[in-house]
Amino acid sequence: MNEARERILINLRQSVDPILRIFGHRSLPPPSLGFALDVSGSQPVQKSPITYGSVREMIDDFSIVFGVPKYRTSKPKKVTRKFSFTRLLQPLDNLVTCPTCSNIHPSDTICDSCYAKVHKLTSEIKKKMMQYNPYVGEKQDKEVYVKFKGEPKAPAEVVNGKRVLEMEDERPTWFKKLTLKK
Amino acid sequence: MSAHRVAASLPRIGVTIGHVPQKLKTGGIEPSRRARLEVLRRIVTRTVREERVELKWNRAVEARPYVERLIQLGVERGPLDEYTAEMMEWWLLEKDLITKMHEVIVPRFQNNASPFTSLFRLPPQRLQQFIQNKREVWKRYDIGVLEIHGNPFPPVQEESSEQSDSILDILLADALRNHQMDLQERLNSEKSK
Amino acid sequence: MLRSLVSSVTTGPTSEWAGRILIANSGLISQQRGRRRTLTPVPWLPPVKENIPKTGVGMSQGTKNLLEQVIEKETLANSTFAHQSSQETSVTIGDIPETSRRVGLVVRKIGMLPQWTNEGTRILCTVLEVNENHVVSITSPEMWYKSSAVGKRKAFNRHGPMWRVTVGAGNDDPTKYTLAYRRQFAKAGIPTKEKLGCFLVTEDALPTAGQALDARHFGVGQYITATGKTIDWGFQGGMHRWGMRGQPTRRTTKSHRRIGSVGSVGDARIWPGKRMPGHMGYEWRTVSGLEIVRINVDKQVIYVKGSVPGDIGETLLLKDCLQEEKRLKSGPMPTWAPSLETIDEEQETEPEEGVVPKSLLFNEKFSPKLFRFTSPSIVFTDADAKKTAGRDKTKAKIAKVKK
Amino acid sequence: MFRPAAREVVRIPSRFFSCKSEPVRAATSKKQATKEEIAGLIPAFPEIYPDFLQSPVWNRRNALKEELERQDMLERRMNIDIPEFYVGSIVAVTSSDKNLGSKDHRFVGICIRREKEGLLHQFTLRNTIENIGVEVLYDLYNPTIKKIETLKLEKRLDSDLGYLVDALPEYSTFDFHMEPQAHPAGTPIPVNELKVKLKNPPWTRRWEISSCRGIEDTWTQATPWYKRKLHKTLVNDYEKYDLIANYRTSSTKEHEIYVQAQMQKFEKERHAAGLTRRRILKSAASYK
Repeated sequence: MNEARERILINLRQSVDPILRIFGHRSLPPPSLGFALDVSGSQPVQKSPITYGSVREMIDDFSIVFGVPKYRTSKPKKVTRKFSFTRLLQPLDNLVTCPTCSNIHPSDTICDSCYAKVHKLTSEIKKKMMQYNPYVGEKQDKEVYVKFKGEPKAPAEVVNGKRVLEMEDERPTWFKKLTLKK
Repeated sequence: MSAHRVAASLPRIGVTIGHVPQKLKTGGIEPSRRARLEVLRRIVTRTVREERVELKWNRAVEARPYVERLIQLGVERGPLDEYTAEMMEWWLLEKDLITKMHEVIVPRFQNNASPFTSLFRLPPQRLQQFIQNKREVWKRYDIGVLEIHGNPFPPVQEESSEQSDSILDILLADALRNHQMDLQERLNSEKSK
Repeated sequence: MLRSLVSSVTTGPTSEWAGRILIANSGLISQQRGRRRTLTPVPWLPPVKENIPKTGVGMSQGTKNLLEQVIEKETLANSTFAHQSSQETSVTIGDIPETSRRVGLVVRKIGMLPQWTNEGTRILCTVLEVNENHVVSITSPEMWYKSSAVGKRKAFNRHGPMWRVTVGAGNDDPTKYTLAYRRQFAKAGIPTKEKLGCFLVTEDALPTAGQALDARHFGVGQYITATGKTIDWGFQGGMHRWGMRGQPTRRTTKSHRRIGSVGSVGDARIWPGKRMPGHMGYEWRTVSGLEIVRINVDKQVIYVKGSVPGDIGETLLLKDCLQEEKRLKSGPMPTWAPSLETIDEEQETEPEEGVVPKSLLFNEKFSPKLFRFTSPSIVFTDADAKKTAGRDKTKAKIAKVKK
Repeated sequence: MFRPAAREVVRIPSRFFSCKSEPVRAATSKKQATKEEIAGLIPAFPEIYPDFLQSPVWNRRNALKEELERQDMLERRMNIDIPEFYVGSIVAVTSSDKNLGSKDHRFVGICIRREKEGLLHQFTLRNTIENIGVEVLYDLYNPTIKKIETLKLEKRLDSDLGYLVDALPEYSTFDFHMEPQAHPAGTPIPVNELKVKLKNPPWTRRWEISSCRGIEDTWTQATPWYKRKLHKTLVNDYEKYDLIANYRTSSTKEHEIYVQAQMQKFEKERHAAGLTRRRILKSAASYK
């Protein structure tokens, strides 16, 4: 506890001393260092505006304001506070491995590496989907049929009035023929 | 004396709806119920435009019932209904999406019941937000993938194989069958007593 | 020093009951010393359901269905076994002595609806559902005294030795609970219960462990006591929580609902127990003297006149009313059992024309003063009018000439 | 005192949203039996039988309680013929009163409000007697009511005619001895598009900002003071666009189909038992 108070004293002295020199014209004899004694042997209240002979007096005056710990924190409590982050973090207990790409992910989510592939292809198809010229009156008013490079032309009844998107690259192996979910 | 057509009530929404509406905030609008509706409006518009979107997880959860309800209005009452037209006009910011809704999305679900959309959750992503005088600021995102069924994109998740061949599963099934037989005997003996 | 002494006294577990002064008269909002809402949950509540990661193990859909079937069959076997065991218990309909206390029921409040009396006045009734109550365990006063702090106060109180009877309500999926919690039901041979409730029962009215309790445990026209947690209002201010009057809307800046001054200058502190804003509601409260007007036996539902503490869907403990003039004089001791069913059956009157046959209606018991919806509208006679016409208030009261 | 969103909240979940995030793809399920398959369904069920709807408070929608309540309501409807009437129809109610002895009390008036669900259902009749406006609130299922007749079956533009209080008295005066006008069965219910003229302000409510369609132009009559305050008033007309807030309080098709099936079953039982020939589930518009 005392070394904390000493540190405050040193910091304050470095910042406050120059100010004292400026307006503290008359420096009172520095009172004895015993902190507790100071409080009991206090001189009668001076009428003149408060000027602090030294930093020590200033701290004594304001010490009522500082919060002070009531009890001594024990060693184990201090150590736990500083180094117990291992205990604060709970181990994840709902991890599963993805059956296709054996990547570990939480049980209530999808596997992100699988989704990355899907995401890439989806954004390509989206880019194609968005390429239409609204000013010429083209609208997104027809279903979309995705045709990859090297695939035969889709039969009429599948396409029937759909908008065919030509993709540059091959159909990836994991993306089976789109079965229309009805 | 005109007799206005009676609007039949809509079926149940087959999607989980949070007990308490979330307070969604966005820049520019002072956070209020109005701001929440504006955020949802933008999300619904984007979902209808792209049919599969990635959003913040809590926003995806909040917006999903609204997309479902819009599709339900289109399916149950059709484009001519006054209430449906008003809602579509307000909820879809880009007006050409109203034609897309009535021509493309609603015909898909003519004889399907409510869950028209699916919602998947991605594992939490840790993305670098920005670098502030040599200190990288990372942010943790919970991302949800909201999609309308029948879209042309590759499926997010294949149908999981039914039969899991883990040993525990086989043992568990066997133990359960034995326990079931014991219970059956106990019940029969009780009845006979 | 004083403050720490006071706080340690009130926060100790034993003292939370001692500090509780409940004045149950109508208008006065009585204030409770000490802690009103114990942070530790009531001992008989099931532990918080741990999130057992079901999907962690690769259980296929087939095994999951099989598991559900087995659980259903097990619950069926347990309840039939418990039902049969309660056949043999000796049950009599006798008069209940002054000192004896019967076991109660754990019910769920499912709503409120109006009923009407034969005079046409409306009664707002609370509908309480008795959802598969079974007696879970019975502890003798000595065991209870030794085992628990609550027992030290309640086992041997001024009303004599009291047995603790735990009653469970609502069958639930056992996979949600820990083995420790399920063990008490396996011991009693009954399905796993979602809600538990405890009752103080005297020796002469003790049921047997595993016995099924029925809504006919209480009779129609009898008075009961309902205990439950009140509606949770959350953090509320002084006006709503304590009924303070607040400040005027005009001529005050930023204080219309504030609690105003909190004490006098001289004290230089705030007295403990000062009424201030804070968490309101979700505390145990008892309402006694509620009359039962109707019991639906098929659906195990009790209609109680008046309101009970708690929100819809919350659990309540129903006991016999102990107020002197409303005490139950005679009833099924120790509790209702199927063996009594044959006695209650009134003689079967052949249905005259126009009366709805029993097969179409629920098996219900009505209070005589309650209007039955199967009968036509109420028609009053001139006699009713005369009876109510009391003194004509407009005329002056003249002294009667004494003959 | 506003309960913190407890009006429709059962229990606030620990996480802010309670959606279970199982990754299983939502199964597309077939549409249930369409309307035609279940015979005798009434499309306008919520308007004809508002008392059979579920409570707007989500917490109070308990199946068991609704079933018991419906049993009482249907029993009551076997003993008294409750006709079809809407807000805006002219209705006559004869009821007995303890203080009147054997005499009956008959009141004729326009129905201005129908509120609450189940046995609590209430409707308000309004009439002007000796140019004093009188509004009588009746419990629909009160056993002292002996007879309810619909003298004129029609609808108005609004579902709540609360503004008749501030309207000219001629709009709410109806003759007690008015003979009933029969509604031709099978024809749709007429909608009276009458626009009511209000008295001079001060009014009981600020009708100039309410969205009532059945009032003559209120803006010209509104006082300048309120007009100046208008821009400060909290105008939340955007709330009608909140689809899910509307969904939380409105009724669902499945519930209506279930209730109508229950009513048909009840009716069939009573007819089979030969107790009565009265029909409960009926609608003037689609009367076959």
